[in-house]
Amino acid sequence: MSNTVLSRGDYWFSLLTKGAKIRRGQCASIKVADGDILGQVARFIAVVPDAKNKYPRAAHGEVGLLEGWTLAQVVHEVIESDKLNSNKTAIIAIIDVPSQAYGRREEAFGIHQALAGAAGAYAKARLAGHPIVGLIVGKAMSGAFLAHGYQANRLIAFDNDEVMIHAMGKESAARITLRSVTALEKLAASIPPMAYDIDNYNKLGLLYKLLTITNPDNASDNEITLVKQTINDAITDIIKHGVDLKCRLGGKDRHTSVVVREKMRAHW
Amino acid sequence: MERIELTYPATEKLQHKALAGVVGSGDLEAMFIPHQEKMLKIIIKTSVDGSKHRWQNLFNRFASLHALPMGTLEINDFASTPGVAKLRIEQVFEEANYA
Amino acid sequence: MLANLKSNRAWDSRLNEKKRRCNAVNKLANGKVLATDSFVEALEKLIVAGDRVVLEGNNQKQADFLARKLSQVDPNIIHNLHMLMPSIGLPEHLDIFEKGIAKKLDFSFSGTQSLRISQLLADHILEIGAIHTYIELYARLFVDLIPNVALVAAYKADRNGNLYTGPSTEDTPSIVEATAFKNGIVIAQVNELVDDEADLPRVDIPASWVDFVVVADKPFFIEPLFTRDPRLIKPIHVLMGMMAIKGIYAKHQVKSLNHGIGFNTAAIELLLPTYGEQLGLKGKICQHWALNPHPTLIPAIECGWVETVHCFGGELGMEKYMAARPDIFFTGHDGSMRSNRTLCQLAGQYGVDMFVGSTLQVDGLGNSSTVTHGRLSGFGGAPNMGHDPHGRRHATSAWLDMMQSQNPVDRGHKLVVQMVETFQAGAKPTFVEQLDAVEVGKESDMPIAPVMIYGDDITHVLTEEGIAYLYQAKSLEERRAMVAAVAGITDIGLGVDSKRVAQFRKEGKVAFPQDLGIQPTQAQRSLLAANSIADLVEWSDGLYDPPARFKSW
Amino acid sequence: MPNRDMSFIELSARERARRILDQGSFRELLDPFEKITSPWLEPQGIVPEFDDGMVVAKGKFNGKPTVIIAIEGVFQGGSMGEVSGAKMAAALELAAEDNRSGIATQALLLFETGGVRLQEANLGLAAIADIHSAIVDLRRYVPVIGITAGTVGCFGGMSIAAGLCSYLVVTREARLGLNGPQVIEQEAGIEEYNSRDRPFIWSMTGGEVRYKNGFADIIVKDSVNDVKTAIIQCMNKGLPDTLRSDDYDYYLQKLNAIDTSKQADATLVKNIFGRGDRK
Repeated sequence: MSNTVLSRGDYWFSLLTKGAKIRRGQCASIKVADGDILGQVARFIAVVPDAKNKYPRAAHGEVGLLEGWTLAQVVHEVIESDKLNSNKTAIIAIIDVPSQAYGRREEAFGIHQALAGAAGAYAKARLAGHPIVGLIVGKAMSGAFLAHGYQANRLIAFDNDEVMIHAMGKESAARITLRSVTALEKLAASIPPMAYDIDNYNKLGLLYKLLTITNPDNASDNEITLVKQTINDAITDIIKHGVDLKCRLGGKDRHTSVVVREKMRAHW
Repeated sequence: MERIELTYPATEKLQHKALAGVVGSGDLEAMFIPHQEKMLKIIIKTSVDGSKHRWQNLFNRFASLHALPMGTLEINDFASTPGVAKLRIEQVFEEANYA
Repeated sequence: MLANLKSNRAWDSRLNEKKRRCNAVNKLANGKVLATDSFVEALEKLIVAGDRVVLEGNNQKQADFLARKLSQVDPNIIHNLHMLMPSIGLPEHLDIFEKGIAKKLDFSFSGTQSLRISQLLADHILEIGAIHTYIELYARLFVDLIPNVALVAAYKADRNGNLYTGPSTEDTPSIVEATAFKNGIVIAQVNELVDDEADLPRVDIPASWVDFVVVADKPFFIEPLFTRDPRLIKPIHVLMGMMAIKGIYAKHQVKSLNHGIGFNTAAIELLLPTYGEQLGLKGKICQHWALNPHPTLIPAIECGWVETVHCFGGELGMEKYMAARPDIFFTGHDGSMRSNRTLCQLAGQYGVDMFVGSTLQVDGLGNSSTVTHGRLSGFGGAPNMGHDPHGRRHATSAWLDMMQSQNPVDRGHKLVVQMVETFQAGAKPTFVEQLDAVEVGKESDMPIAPVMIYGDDITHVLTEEGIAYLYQAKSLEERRAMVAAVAGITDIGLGVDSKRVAQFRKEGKVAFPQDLGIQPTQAQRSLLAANSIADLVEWSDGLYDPPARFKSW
Repeated sequence: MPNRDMSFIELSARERARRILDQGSFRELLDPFEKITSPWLEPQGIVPEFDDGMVVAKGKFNGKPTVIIAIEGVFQGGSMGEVSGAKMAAALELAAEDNRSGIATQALLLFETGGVRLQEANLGLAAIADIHSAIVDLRRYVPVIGITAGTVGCFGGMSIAAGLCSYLVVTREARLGLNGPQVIEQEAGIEEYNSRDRPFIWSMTGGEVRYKNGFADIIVKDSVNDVKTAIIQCMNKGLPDTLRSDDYDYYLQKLNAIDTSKQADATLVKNIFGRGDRK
């Protein structure tokens, strides 16, 4: 990863968008490009750090007010431009988001609404038939992940120590649940949904593929091809299986979610 | 958390299943489901460890003052006091009677 | 003659000493007004090592600026003070001891600082004279604990030293009187200085009793100690409140009373306009109160239950409401309420028929205490209200109702009610074989155990299980059995035979809710006249302005 | 005397649902007697609840087929676990299916939640994503109406769900925000956000400012009847012309115009977002 690269998310955005058309004019923390993935037309979107962010609590790659609404904007653009097309552009969300932005302005100006803008836009795009693939290359935390990635039809993650998916950072989670960080880590080891690592997350059945990339900050050509191929496979799979999120319900550690749905349908 | 099971002879026939309370701090939920056997089976899950003796005393006392209903009583307890627990148990039995 | 026995001592040494000290601060004062920034220096001249210093502070208002400044004086100049403090509620109160400025302490109540007092005592950093009730301590200010210096708090002063203490007058008159008229020095911290008496709403303490005033760097600290959020009242409090109203208030026709702090009594206050109304009790009970301005009393006042309320102190947020209800509260010509702790304690002791309070521990005979291991919390005012004053001579129907013998010189008895759940949160039994206070007393070398209310003063114990009418007990043994009958499944409660309990119920010595015609399952929060602080504001037509920490909008 | 029929805030989730639906029409699905409890709490030594803190009921509202999904704020702070989350998601998904097959089932969501249940972290988060998806699906056919009354309020991923609703009804005791005050204070410091300063918290996220600043559509008193009236108003409006969550042009223009060199206070927020017609 060279010095001009802002983050791992930025690095993978660059790798996947070589030759693509870069969208300009939006806030610097949202990168957008239109190109293709092994021939499949796609819009690529990443959230990246912007040290000079107008909203300082969102300077490190967090999803803040501008990021949330900008995601909404750039996703809506795709929906709008493909409105009359039956072949829908794919959307590739490159996910490396340490958290949502925590701050006074954020709450007061409605960050929840900004993230609803983003999540809602992705969901609308998916329901409109756009294949959406989330590529988790780093952190996918909490509200940030809900806004950028969790509405994807398929999630692909790298099997790597720095890849982390969770509802809350360890320190805050410990404080809120009145546990020590050590106690939290101990519990996380035996309770898969509590875990911070990607292997345990994989047991929940939420991932389409877990890819081994030796060094995600400096990938080999073969690895880059593998990632592209996997994304392309995912798009094919989506087109075959439809727009909903049912594919996430197969995990053995998410079995109860299936039972609840079956019973709810039976009683409905 | 501790799981406690108790059984008492019972004679009262209550018609309905019933639920009272919520699992919130200092409170509990109590669920009663009637059956035909002449006993009251009690299953308690409580956040307070080492409280079996107190629950036994509570139901011994309850049994000495009331005829117990035939059925299963399940309690999810979040550190309620015996006073609150008794109130919820009375409530669930009353609802099972009239619901 | 006996001329040789006549002392030739000087008779005005205290007066001369006072003059000397006052002269010493001439340069730091503008008339009676001491400068805020050089105030520590002034204190070092006005107080002398070994002085008795009374520092105002109680359940509610605190002379916190003066406490802070006293903790900043040089211990080489001022040390060995003997502090007289109604309440120890601030960290600075104990810093004074830790820094060696003071050594001995006579006090009445210590809420938040009770753990630290225990530690300082164990480390011999402070000595305790005695733990008092409020009026007991004020009484001694006129006998053997006469202060050299009084440090008090007021809202406003004029340049002559007239003080406006308003709704928070509280202890100030008693403390100032004991000091001023025995040639001690009276220093008042004020939130605001005005030029002229005409700029004060009214004069609560006349200027001639006050030697110095100082403008505090921020308004005095005041704790809204008597505000209970109705949201936190639980069905079990409602049940106990219903039992109290029907089984005690109505049964004995209690017209005048005092309530302690707590959710049980808050529930009663909020049940009067609803459950009390259903029982047709309006105008028959609860008309006259010696009570802090509890916000939860607003609905009962608005519904016409309450005739009068005299207050120990103020309560944050209640000022405008009280001013708008001068028929109910004691207010000055300016419209604002005037409290007086000493007089209200006396009212609560002699003037009312009933005290209802709560506690942490009750023993088999009904003795109770809030002192538990490691905590020297003191008593405050509860024991004054929570006892039968033998000096009482006027009769009321409730008082006479407690008479049990046909003895021609028998007298009535004040109703003293302990209202407790059988277990505290965390499964701690309220009823215990021996109060922790007994051990604590021994560990702290106290001559007597710190008992809050003695069992022989208690007429009723009310728990969620039932009411024990202890005034009917024929013997100590029977009293013990009656307490046990309502002590639920605590060890004390398990110690009584169920046949005996049945007999008590038959004789009316013990009543379970069912015996009173109360179904426990009727006890729901919807019976409360207000469910939230917002409801109380609405009841008050917007006059009640709750402190920020109680607002959720 | 407080002028109201019956407090809404006082009611449990089940009672809220029962009293909103037309009398006698309440039918609970996966009720507590089904005992579908959280599989994750007991292994962590935490007492479960028989309904996992989520009440789903079908019935009629104003004569129309309705599903009401009510979170019980008392149990684990109304947090979303696997079961409670799946109950909400499943009900919304089935309501959307109803609409696709010609039954105009409408949905009412009663939010009383701190967001993800941290003891079931990633499954709670996944369930919330499903809920977001289902709201977006269903709101194409019928208005999805969210209500947050208090005392818990609506936080975390569920505040995003509230932001996705067609309409949102609040009381002044409600709070609506992404991050809980404690967490913001922990992450950003007390200067930024003092979690103990209640007036401040309400001046940023309370129901009244959310309404006045356009983040909610109707503010009601704490009254069952007023809540019902507000729901009828929303239903009568039908599908909104512009969903709040689609209004990126409006919000981006506002957010870009703000001078962020100084910290925000309630007045500044009002000056930027305040709706003139909402006093």
